[in-house]
Amino acid sequence: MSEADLPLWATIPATILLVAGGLLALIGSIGLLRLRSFYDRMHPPTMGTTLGTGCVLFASMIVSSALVGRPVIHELLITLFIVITAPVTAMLLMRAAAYRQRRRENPPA
Amino acid sequence: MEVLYSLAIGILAGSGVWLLLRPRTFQLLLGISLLSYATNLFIFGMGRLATYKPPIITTDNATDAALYADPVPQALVLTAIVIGFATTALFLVVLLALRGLSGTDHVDGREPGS
Amino acid sequence: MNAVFDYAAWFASLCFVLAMLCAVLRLFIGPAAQDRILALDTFYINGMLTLLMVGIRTSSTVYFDMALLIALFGFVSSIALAKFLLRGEVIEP
Amino acid sequence: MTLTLIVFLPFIGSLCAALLPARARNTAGWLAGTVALVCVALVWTHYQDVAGGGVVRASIPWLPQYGLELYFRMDGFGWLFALLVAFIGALVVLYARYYMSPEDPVPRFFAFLLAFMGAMLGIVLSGNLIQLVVFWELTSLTSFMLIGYWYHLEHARRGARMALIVTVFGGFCLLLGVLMLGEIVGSYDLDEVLTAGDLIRAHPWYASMLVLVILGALTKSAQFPFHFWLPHAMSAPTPVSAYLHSATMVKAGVFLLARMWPSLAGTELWFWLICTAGGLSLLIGAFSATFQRDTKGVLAYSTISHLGLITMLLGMNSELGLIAAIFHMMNHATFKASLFMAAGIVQHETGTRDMSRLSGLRYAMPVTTVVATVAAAAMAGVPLLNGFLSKEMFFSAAIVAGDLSGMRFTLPAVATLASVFSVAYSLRFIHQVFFGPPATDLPREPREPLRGMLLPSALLVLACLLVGIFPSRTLGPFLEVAGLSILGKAMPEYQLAVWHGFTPPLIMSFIALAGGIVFYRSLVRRGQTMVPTPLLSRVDARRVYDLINVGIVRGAGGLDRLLFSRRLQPQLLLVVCVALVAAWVALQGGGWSRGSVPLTPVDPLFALLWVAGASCAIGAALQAKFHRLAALIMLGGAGLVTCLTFAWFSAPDLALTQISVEVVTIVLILLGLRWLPQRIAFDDARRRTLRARARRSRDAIVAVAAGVGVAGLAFAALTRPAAQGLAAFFVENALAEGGGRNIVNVILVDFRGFDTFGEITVVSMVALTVYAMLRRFRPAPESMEVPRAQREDLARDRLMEGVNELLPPGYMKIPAVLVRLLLPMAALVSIYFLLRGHNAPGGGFVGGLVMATALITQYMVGGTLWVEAHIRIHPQVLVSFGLLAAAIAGMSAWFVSMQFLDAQAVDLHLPLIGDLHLSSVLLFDLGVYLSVVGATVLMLIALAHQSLRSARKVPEPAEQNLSAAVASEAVS
Amino acid sequence: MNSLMQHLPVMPIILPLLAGAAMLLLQESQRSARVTIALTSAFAQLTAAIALLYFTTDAAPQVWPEGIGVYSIGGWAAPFGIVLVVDRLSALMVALGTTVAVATLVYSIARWDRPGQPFHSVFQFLMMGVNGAFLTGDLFNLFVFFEILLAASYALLLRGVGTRRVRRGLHYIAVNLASTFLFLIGVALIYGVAGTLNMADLTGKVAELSPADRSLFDTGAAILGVAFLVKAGSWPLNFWLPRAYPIAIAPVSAAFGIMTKVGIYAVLRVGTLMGDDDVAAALLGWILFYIGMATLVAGTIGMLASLHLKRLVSHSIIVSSGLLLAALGLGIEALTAPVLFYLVVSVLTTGTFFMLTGMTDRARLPLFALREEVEPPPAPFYTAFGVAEIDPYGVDEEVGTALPAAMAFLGFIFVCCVMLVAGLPPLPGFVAKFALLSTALGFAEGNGAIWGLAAGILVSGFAAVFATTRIGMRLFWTTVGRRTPRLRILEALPVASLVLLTLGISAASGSVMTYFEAAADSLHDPQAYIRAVLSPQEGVEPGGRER
Amino acid sequence: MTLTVMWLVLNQSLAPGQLVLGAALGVLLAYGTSSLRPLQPSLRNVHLAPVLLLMVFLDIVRSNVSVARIVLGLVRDRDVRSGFLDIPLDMRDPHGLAVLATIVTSTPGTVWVDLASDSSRLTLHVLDLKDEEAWIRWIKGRYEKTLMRIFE
Ligand code: NA
Ligand code: NA
Repeated sequence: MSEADLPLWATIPATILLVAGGLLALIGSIGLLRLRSFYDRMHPPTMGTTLGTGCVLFASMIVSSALVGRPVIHELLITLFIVITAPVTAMLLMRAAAYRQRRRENPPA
Repeated sequence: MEVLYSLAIGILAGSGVWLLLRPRTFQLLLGISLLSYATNLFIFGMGRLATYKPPIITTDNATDAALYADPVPQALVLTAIVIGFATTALFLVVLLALRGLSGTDHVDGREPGS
Repeated sequence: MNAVFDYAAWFASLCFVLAMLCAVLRLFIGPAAQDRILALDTFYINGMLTLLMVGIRTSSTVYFDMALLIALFGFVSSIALAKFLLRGEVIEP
Repeated sequence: MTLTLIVFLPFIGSLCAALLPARARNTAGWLAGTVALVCVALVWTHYQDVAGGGVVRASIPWLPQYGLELYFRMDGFGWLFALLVAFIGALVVLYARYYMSPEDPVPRFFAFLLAFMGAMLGIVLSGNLIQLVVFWELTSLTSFMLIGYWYHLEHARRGARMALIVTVFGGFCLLLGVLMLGEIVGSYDLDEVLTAGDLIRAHPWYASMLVLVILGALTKSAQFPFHFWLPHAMSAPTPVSAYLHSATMVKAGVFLLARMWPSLAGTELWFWLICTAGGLSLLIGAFSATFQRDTKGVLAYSTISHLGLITMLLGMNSELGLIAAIFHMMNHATFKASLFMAAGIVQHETGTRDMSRLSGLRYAMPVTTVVATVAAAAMAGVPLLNGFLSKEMFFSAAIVAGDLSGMRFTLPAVATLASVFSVAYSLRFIHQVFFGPPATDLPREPREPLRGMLLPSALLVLACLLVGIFPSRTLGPFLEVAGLSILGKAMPEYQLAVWHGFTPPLIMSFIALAGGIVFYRSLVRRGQTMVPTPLLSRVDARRVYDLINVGIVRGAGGLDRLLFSRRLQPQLLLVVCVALVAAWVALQGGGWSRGSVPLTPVDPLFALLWVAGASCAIGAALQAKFHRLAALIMLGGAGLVTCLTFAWFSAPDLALTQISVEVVTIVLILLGLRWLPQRIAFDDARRRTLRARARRSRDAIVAVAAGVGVAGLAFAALTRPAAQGLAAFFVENALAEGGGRNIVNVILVDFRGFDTFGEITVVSMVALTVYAMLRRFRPAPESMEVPRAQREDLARDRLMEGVNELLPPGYMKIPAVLVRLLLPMAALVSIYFLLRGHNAPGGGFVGGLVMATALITQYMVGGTLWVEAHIRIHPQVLVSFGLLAAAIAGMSAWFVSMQFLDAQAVDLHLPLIGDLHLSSVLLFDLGVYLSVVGATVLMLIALAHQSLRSARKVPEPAEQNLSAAVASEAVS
Repeated sequence: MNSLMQHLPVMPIILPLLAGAAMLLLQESQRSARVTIALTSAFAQLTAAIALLYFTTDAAPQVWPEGIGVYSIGGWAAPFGIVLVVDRLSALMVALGTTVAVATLVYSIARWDRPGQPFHSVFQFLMMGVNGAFLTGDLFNLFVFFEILLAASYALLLRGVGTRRVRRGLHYIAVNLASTFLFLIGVALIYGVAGTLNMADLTGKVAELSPADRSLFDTGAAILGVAFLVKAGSWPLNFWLPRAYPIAIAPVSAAFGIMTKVGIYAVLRVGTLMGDDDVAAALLGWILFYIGMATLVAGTIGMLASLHLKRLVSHSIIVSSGLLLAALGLGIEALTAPVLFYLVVSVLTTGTFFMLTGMTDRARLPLFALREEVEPPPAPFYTAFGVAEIDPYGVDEEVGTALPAAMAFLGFIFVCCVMLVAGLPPLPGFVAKFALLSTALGFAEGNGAIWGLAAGILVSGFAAVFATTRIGMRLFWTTVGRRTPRLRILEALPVASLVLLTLGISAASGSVMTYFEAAADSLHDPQAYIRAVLSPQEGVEPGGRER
Repeated sequence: MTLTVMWLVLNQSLAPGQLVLGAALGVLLAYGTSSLRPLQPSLRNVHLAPVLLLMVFLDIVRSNVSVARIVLGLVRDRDVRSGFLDIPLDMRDPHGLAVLATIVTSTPGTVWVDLASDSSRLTLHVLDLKDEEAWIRWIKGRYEKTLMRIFE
């Protein structure tokens, strides 16, 4: 590993961001596991998807930029893609859940 | 790590073979997929396990083979993945056609005992 | 100080892997199909994060591409599955 | 040279005859007759060459490495037989010309007849044992064709097949025997084999070889227990019976025995085997002949009997026997052929062969009656006819052989008894057909036949008489020559005279004549001339043959079902098990042992990762039957873990490919699941039976064994030091020679580009197959209608609704906005992967999958109709361009005379923009990209189009109902 | 066009690819263009194959040293790059494959290629797969070509509809997928132990292995072998074969005949290059022998049980596979030449036979005609010619029925096919079996296996006669309800040509066998092959490409 | 334009060759995919976007904390009441709505459930639905207004 030359200004925020990101994702997944109804479970994983990913990507940008010596920003693309795609999944899943619940409650004759 | 890796292959292969011997076409389809994971990992393993050594030359004169994972099995696996994908697709369509024609999802196109 | 960073990176990776395990558990528990899809989606995101962590820990850029691909296409299987649940088929006429 | 001509001329004639039109009976007849006569003449010209014990030879190399050549060899014996074959052939052609109906397509008949003649001449003139077998089999085949000539008759078909089966069986035995003989002697050359008698008889293989050769001879000569085919062969046209089944082909067996006599005879085994078979045939044939109702049946059994006589003579191990055998072969050929012709005349003129209907023909057919009576008398062994002479010789040989073998009484008794029957059936044949009151209910009015038909028969009868009266002046010299050529030394003492005193043979002859008459009279008196053969009609070799036949078919059917299961699971189980066993056997050399490389420490993260992965795999395995969606999702989980593993162990390209394939596969399977009606989990009683449980445990054991096996092999390999493989070369040359930094990609598109080439061909072809199959796809009826969800939740009224809308209505509106926004970005990413693949992870394949997936998501949000109203994709064209691009990239090397796929590069220096590196490698990768996009889109969209198709179909039943309703209204 | 000559070895692979890909661009209605391209490509391949065959003979020693041509794809020398190797055996197989392919292609143009699917493209890809499998000198590349020919075979098999076809197609695909996995695992293990994929290079690498490593290597080879055996159609891995082949259309079945031989070829090629370990070779030999005998017996039984011609021919393919494997398993080098002879003949035979079935299919009788063959004959049959039966001759008119010319032609071809399958003289089936037996008997002293093989050969031949006459008589000798098929020149021509070719082979057995002997010699002296592959090529630097 | 920038970011290069290639690809792909994107956004008041971004970021952080508290059980279960929430909307522009959807989805604690077919009503699922009015205010006041200014 070549972090030997990672400067301090990068190390401290990156460390904090990584720990935060990891915790967020983990808590999100724990939420997925713990919460009782499906609708409730929809929420926590978003923590990992947005802020958790954001933290890691930001950490990655800091570390890469520090190593390369110029700003590295292509991680932003990942953020962009996730932001664009996440709602699609969420909407369809919610609607599917709602439909299935409706069907379970009023079974067709 | 080697033990773990082998175990992983073994579990994938075992599950795959179990499904391969099942009577329902969909089970077979999944079995084929699992087996192709196992096979791909197996081929890949033949280059031995190397962490953090992707076979991509970063510095021009770093041409010592020890710096990189064996690229050959990787190339083989790539071909195998692609071919596996193609045959899975074909198998799926044949499975659907059989279901449509025979009215059952049994691999023999008829329910046992009927 | 780098050691601290390494530990942090390792810790983050551990978190993501554990998160994946949680997702797998949910995948097994279900109970409904939508739960499983949600679990798979979470699984994918955490897998992507794990990959990013590998990239950070090795300071290699090659893992970025994989993460990019998962970010771009992880959702495709999820929406396909969701659409299958919702409409009974993935691509409507 | 003429020898070769003698054999090949009939074949050439046969070919010509076959090409004649069906009506050309005269041409065909003349052709066949000419060929036969030319053969007679050609054979005759060689008399001087063989008369002094000389041998004429001609050979053409065929497969000289294996001692097989076309070696024609004519000695006295061969000459005599060749003359017989050609001469009787000529007579039969003449006879057949008149016998066959004018409507009959005779060219085919003559073609087969000539082919047979050629084959028979080939046998008698063979100087190489393998060549002999070649012609031997050819006679079987031509005989099959001739017996089945009237193939519209059921019994003709049966008879033909029976004869073929039996004689081919014998032929194969003979082949093996001859091969062994050749191996013993060291050559298939008849000259060498005939001089190696002592070596052969002393060889340990002698007994088995002898049995095989004898099997060949006995089947051909219709000897017990293979005699049954001959009576069935009587369905053949009578000229065929006269020629093949009395005069020539059936003689091939005894010819062979006589031919091999110097090298095989002279042992106890020979004596017992041949005499037993011959004696039994002699008795059974004669006895059965006495009770036949069919005229040709009588003659057929009589032939069996007479051939038995010859066989017995050959088996006696005495030179006298041999001479007598040769003599009787000739005699039998003349009188039996003439009798068959007579029987044929009778059938031709009266329309039946049934002796219970025939009677008193002497009034209508006086000449025929004379001819037939003389011939029958020869058959019965009446003095002054040739049959008498050879029978005398038989009796004396039997007495001698009986003395030598310690069967002093048995052999002569058997001979006499058979002769009694022989007299009886000859008498019966003549008496019942030609004498007695004239028959009244015959199908046709009997009259004397045309002269051309009578002539051959009469000529043969004349020969009987001449030989019978002047034996030493007619057949004597020829017999001498033939015997000499076999024995290779002076002939034994034998007397070819009508009278040589009151000897035991003469007494036996008279006993036979008198006994025969008495026996027939008693039969007539008891009205038993028209009964099934006593004793033998119950136990019949024919019946055994039929039972064996049916047994073979049925047994094979049963075994076939056992050996070739129609079910898939046993087959797959066997494949897995055989592989396991093969691996197990090979591992016995210590392969399973752990290698010397120390293990790398376990990373707990990786372990945790695989806890997830393994649970997904096992979960998928358990859920696949009833919870397909759950299993599919778990499969996706296992796939992702596999992808992460690739990434973990430094294979970014693999990880990329794996994840793209993963996504596409899931979409594909989901598209398919639409047409796979759900399985409802229910408590199936079958699942709980002991048998089902046993099956599942067996499968589980096999699965575990396979898992353990693969894992063990992986572990064994992983712990061994890596071989000094190819990696070093690739690492060194990737950048320098291949021009890329991504070694894997350089391997894929350059070092081993040929693999990639094949791989895209496979993908393209599969896509085409999928597309073609889906065009005719008929989905499961349960899945035909619009899914329930769509009916209940936002049903769409009309199919084409919304095609012109900017956004889909309802819940899909916002997702559509987002996903369509993603499309250009995804396209950009796909090109990014394509272009940089040579230096970083990526490449045409991943790029192509990305592009295809992006397109598919558009279908998902917009629907098939909407997308296709806005853009036309021609996946087949993409596939084609892709393959062609790859091929052209490969061939570009040819223009600078290098090898296929040799990379070509052009570096352009453009102002401002900088270096532009265009290489054939890029074109190749572009080919991969295009074909992958095309193939993937083709498959996915072909599947997606199914619901469009069935949605279009759905209104149909409604319309039908409507029209039905209209129709019913109209009726009421 | 000297440079085209230089690229001759790759032509049998690249030509079909180009043709197949180009045809995809054509509209469905442009049939004549498609046919033209397909035929041009096929005949060009045949020409190339014959040229290759010629270059490997002693007649053209100046072209390639020792008659072995090596073509390095991409200019990368073995063992690093993929090389195509043209030795006598591979040239022979390519020539054989293209011959059958050309014949079946012409045949299929008559009417079989009609239903619009990309028949001609796929057929070209099939040829590409077959030729590639024969030519490649690389183990993994062999896998790729196997997959190409399998994918093509799936496509061709699944043409048309019907539950039966789809069901059997599914079985076929499933079994071949299983064998694909085995293939991959075997190749991977071989690479993992020996570190190379080039077949010639393997020989040297294997010799340096420690016993434990060697055993692991052998395991890979054994697993690979099982995959080959599946392809070769050996019992008990061949249940798919008699079910899959008959459902394909006739020309496709005919073209499939070569596919099992690809498996045999692989066994032969890989086996001779790796068989330097005597113990392993002996063990392998015995296993092969017993599997071959089992296959032979099973195929013979299947043949006897067949009620349909296509199924019978399929079983005859199994028989020939069994015979070949058993003969190879004996490990007698002198047997190799006859084995090759037999292989060639059996491919031509089954090809012709399958094509014939396509032409007689429409003449087939309804099923009731079958029953008589299975049921024991009715009682009166036993007393034929006895008193109990009414005169059998009073009823039938003894005037022959003229065979229509079409039927006569088909009948003639049928008889030829029977003679070829059964090994009846004078067709080359007999020559092959004779040469096999004659050679084998030379080693029979104290070797029971030889007797087993000899019995197997003869019994299977006899069974062929037994079974084919049963079916053939029903086809050609029944007058009730028969419709005379229309003979199309495009169907008759290739069939007749193949029969003539077999006749030619029979007539020229001596010189043909000389070539096979040379092929066998070079097969058993792998050093020449290895020398040719691993020595520097013209225009190719040993370490890399010429720049 | 966006695509060109994306290309440069992807390749992490500002080399002239990449600029030209990126521009070319940008034009080509935009043109090539335009038929599948019949609806193009029209942007106004782009300067508001950074403000919006900042607001979103802060909201995301805040709601992350609150959801984390709920998941970890720091809030007593009976205090958590999740449920559906209908919000009347004035915005009609699909792109504006799409951005709103991304904001709602990216914020833990709220999920987009449904949009009435005339876009007049939005249904959300909210994890902590103590104060319905506050949520409606949050959406309408904070985001809808800004988005309408950008997109309509
Ligand atoms: Na009578
Ligand atoms: Na959210």
